[in-house]
Amino acid sequence: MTNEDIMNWLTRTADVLQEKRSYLTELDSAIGDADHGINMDRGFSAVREKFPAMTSQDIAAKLKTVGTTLVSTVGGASGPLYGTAYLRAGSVAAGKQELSSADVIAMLEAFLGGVIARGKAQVGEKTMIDALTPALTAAKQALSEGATLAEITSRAAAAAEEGAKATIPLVATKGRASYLGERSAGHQDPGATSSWLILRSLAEACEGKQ
Amino acid sequence: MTNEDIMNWLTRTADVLQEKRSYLTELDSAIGDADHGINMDRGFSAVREKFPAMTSQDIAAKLKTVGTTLVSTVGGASGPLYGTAYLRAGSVAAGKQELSSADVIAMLEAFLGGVIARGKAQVGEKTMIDALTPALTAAKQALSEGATLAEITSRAAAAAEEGAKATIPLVATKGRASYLGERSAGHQDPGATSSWLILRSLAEACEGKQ
Amino acid sequence: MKKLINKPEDVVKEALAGMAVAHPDLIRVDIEQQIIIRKDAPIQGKVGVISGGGSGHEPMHGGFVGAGMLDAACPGAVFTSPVPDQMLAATKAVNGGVGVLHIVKNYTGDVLNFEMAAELADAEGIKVESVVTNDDVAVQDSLYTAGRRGVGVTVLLEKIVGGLAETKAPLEQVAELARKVNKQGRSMGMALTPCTVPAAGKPTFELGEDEMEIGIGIHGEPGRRRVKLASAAEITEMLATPIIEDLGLKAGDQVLAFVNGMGGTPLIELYIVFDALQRILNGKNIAIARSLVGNYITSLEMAGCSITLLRLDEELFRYWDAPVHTPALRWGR
Amino acid sequence: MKKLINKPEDVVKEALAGMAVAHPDLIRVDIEQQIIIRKDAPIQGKVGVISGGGSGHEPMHGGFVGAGMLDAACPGAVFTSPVPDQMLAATKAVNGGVGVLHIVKNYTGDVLNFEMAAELADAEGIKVESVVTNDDVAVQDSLYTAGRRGVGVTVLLEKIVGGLAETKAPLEQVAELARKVNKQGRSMGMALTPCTVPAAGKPTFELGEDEMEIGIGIHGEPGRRRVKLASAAEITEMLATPIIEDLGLKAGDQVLAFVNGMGGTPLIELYIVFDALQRILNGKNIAIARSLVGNYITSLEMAGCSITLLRLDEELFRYWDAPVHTPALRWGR
Ligand SMILES: Nc1ncnc2c1ncn2[C@@H]1O[C@H](COP(=O)(O)OP(=O)(O)O)[C@@H](O)[C@H]1O
Ligand SMILES: Nc1ncnc2c1ncn2[C@@H]1O[C@H](COP(=O)(O)OP(=O)(O)O)[C@@H](O)[C@H]1O
Ligand SMILES: [Mg+2]
Ligand SMILES: [Mg+2]
Ligand SMILES: [Mg+2]
Ligand SMILES: [Mg+2]
Repeated sequence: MTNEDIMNWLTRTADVLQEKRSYLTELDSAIGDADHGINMDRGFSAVREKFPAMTSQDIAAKLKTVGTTLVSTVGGASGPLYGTAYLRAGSVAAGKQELSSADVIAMLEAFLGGVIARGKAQVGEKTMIDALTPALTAAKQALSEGATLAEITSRAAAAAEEGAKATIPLVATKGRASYLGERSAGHQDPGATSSWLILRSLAEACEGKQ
Repeated sequence: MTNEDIMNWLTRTADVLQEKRSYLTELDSAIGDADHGINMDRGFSAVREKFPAMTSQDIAAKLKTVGTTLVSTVGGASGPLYGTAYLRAGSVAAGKQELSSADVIAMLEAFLGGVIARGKAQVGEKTMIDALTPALTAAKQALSEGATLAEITSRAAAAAEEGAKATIPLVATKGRASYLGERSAGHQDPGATSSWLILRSLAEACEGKQ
Repeated sequence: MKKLINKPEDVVKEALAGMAVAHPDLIRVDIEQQIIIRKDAPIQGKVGVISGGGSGHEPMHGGFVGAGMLDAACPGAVFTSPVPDQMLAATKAVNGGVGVLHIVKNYTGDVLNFEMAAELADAEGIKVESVVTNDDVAVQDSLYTAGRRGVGVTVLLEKIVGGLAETKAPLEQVAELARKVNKQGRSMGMALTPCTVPAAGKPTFELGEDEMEIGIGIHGEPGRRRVKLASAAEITEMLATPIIEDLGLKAGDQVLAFVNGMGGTPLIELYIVFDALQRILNGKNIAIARSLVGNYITSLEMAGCSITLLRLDEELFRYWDAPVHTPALRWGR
Repeated sequence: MKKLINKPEDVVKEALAGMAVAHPDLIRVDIEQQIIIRKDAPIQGKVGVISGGGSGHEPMHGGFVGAGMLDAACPGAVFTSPVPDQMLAATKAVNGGVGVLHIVKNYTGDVLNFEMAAELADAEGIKVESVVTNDDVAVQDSLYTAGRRGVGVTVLLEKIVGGLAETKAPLEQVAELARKVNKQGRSMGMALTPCTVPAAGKPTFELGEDEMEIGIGIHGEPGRRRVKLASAAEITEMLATPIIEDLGLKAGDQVLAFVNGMGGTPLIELYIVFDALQRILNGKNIAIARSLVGNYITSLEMAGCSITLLRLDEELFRYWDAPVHTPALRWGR
């Protein structure tokens, strides 16, 4: 993944989060406080405003800019969670002008690690982690099978989608949805869904990449 | 009209105002504050509670009890208006054990006079007066034609009903409905309607009377 | 009808019982007679200041009973003027020997009942002065109406006049200040939604999702006109302009700006209206010298707001700033 | 969506602009950074007390900034925790050299953002203590949830802790009192109607004409269970019983009883709930020694209420009664 591909990823992410703003908010309305789409769009709109200033930055700096921007503009649970995720992803990319498939997977691992470190949640608690964890596993599996970067990221995105959908029957035990207890079952987690959209954008940015 | 007929009138009035409570409130909801039926029912329910104590009273005392009870329990515009009306009607009956047709008409005149003295309204302002005034005129006309008390009161009630209905196109210039300006047109005045019901009860109490 | 009530007919009495236990340091409540009385009333040598009106406008008037404001309040049934008996009992309870001021909002019911009460008080030898508030510019011509309604200015008047009464000023002076405050203030209100009188059980009017009522009073009644929903800035303009014109406010004037919620509108929106109002006044070089933002004279759960502007002078500043200690309004001590 | 707003994205900033003009004697407002600061902050030698959270809960927290309560508040977007930058800026603005207390309601977003802010403040050499409120008994088991939510107790805690901070007590003592207040208070809330987040444009949930939600938080979310509409007395019982049990209140205890409106419920109904509450407490010989009734921690225009009971002791009495002078809470001077 080149610096340009990263930019492509971020642009696609900002686009899809804007497009899915109402959808994510509606998901959050069912089991949360009806702001996840608004939050993510606010954050990535702020990131978008930084695009011009980011052109001269290397991959690590770009990801860190995204992280600090999200922390400074999103608020809510998702701000610190995704903010920390991008900051950690940036650390892994430090000094690299291009990311190999292994680097991308390391970046994903750091991304997920950031969410876990900040939010202290585990798989099955109906959070972002339920999309990011299977995505990382799928990516690693694909790498071990010698897949291309395009395949790795698209299998990661597919696993994230499945993971997000698999949150539907879960009873939340972390975040705001946990207050609903049993009533949280039957609804897809908004954070897991935005995680999937972020990974889908990654896969799109990596289309055709070896 | 005997003392017993007066009691009959008051009982019927209390009954009909209870029965028409929602109807009067709905009329008031269109051009007022949605309480006229509630007010009248509260007042005449309080009067009803005094019925046992009233049995030994003469006609004048009975009417005065109704007046003071309405003043003490109704509030709003209708409390002082009807309260004063019954108090004045009582004054006219002072010392009488039975009311002749002329006495009944004098009582009605005093009743209307009380409303006018208190509320300073004129015919055509979309108030109680628009039912009471034609009723008095009709009663006088009937008396001059030598009608029975039953006919006098039933023609008065009919004129009151017509008067109440004739308030529909009027633009209110007194009371709460006047705040609506032109928008008050097209609705029947609640106070004129309760005045009609009071007179209809009177006619019922005078049925068959010479 | 979704309300936190028990039986509709018990609403006023139960709320009074709640008030009594919530504010024993400030007021005492006669639940039977339906009167809220300042804890230390009557105060010898002080003019008693009372008001009253239908319930459903809380905190007005009961929430304004206490040091520096009202000596007593008489709540009627919801949206229904109280009866003369209550007003007479309140008048007697707060009479400190130098007379009692009746603050009456201009509605036929309130005026007639207070009139009867004043007659009764007079018969008992208590000097009473009555002041009628009529500040609502939505009601234009008193030839064709029962006259302008008394709305937001009533709150400001009760505070200012209560401040003067606290100095043991004579009844005539207290009444005179009341009339002056009424003359210097104007209001106008609007509704986004109707409200439901508990005993009636259904909304006082119906309103489409994209409609609002301009020029409402405080009794859940529809307003002067129904118009399309507009922005806070536009609504504020619709309310403020007639007030500014009617009061003849001009550059250099100092006003008290009062943005009042009708009961169901959240505070954050009232501050947005206040912001819009200050832009308008700023643009005309009219200075907001004092302000009040919140739910003070309400129509049950109605969503909407009213704006009141009061021209201030040295005397009004002094008694507005004077200490007040009531359930709903407090400062200065 | 019927609201007195202009553009949804301008709601918070415009409301802040309104607050700034409405209360220049008490607060100053940094509209860009979205911070409300006590007018005379920082006060040398005094612990700075700050809080923050999503907007839409007004008057909390901005309305509680002023002498004797908060030194600063950071409002986020509606129902969304503010960001660490705001909290850091507020922390710096109120640091009088002896450290700053962060009062954090227990929501993942609030906790995480305040956590990051504390790290940043620490890096700048400012001593920060954080206290998390978690008084909502509707959320039962912290093994299966993000823990109890911080609700009504937050208001009482801010007042009481602000009172102690005013005496220039050291940070540790201030934080300790905060933890004690949190431990001695419990709350539970209910909704008759949902509310609408301006940016979302539609109600947060749907509710039938004869249904209500029991065990709601303050973010327009549905509650623990949906039940048939009930009387004020029954609703009060549903809310008070779990609180009384969880706090282990017993005969002879003295409490502060707080009946809070969710924003769209008229005051008259809150007093009816207060009356029902006092009957229940009376029946158990639990004394209401202090009380608070009104809209203090709200969910936009949601209709409904919450009840908070706080067990009082000599220390809590002292700092509850201490003078406070903020836009929304005032007494004692
Ligand atoms: N402790 C946690 N760890 C990981 N993800 C979490 C945690 N708590 C909440 N989330 C995620 O955050 C999402 C909600 O984000 P958002 O709506 O923006 O914040 P808030 O809940 O503060 O309104 C949830 O759908 C969930 O996926
Ligand atoms: N000045 C007046 N003179 C005569 N009748 C009046 C006057 N003002 C109002 N009314 C009558 O009172 C009725 C309203 O009574 P009610 O609803 O009980 O009182 P309120 O208007 O105080 O709520 C009106 O329909 C009208 O007929
Ligand atoms: Mg959310
Ligand atoms: Mg009426
Ligand atoms: Mg009425
Ligand atoms: Mg949120």
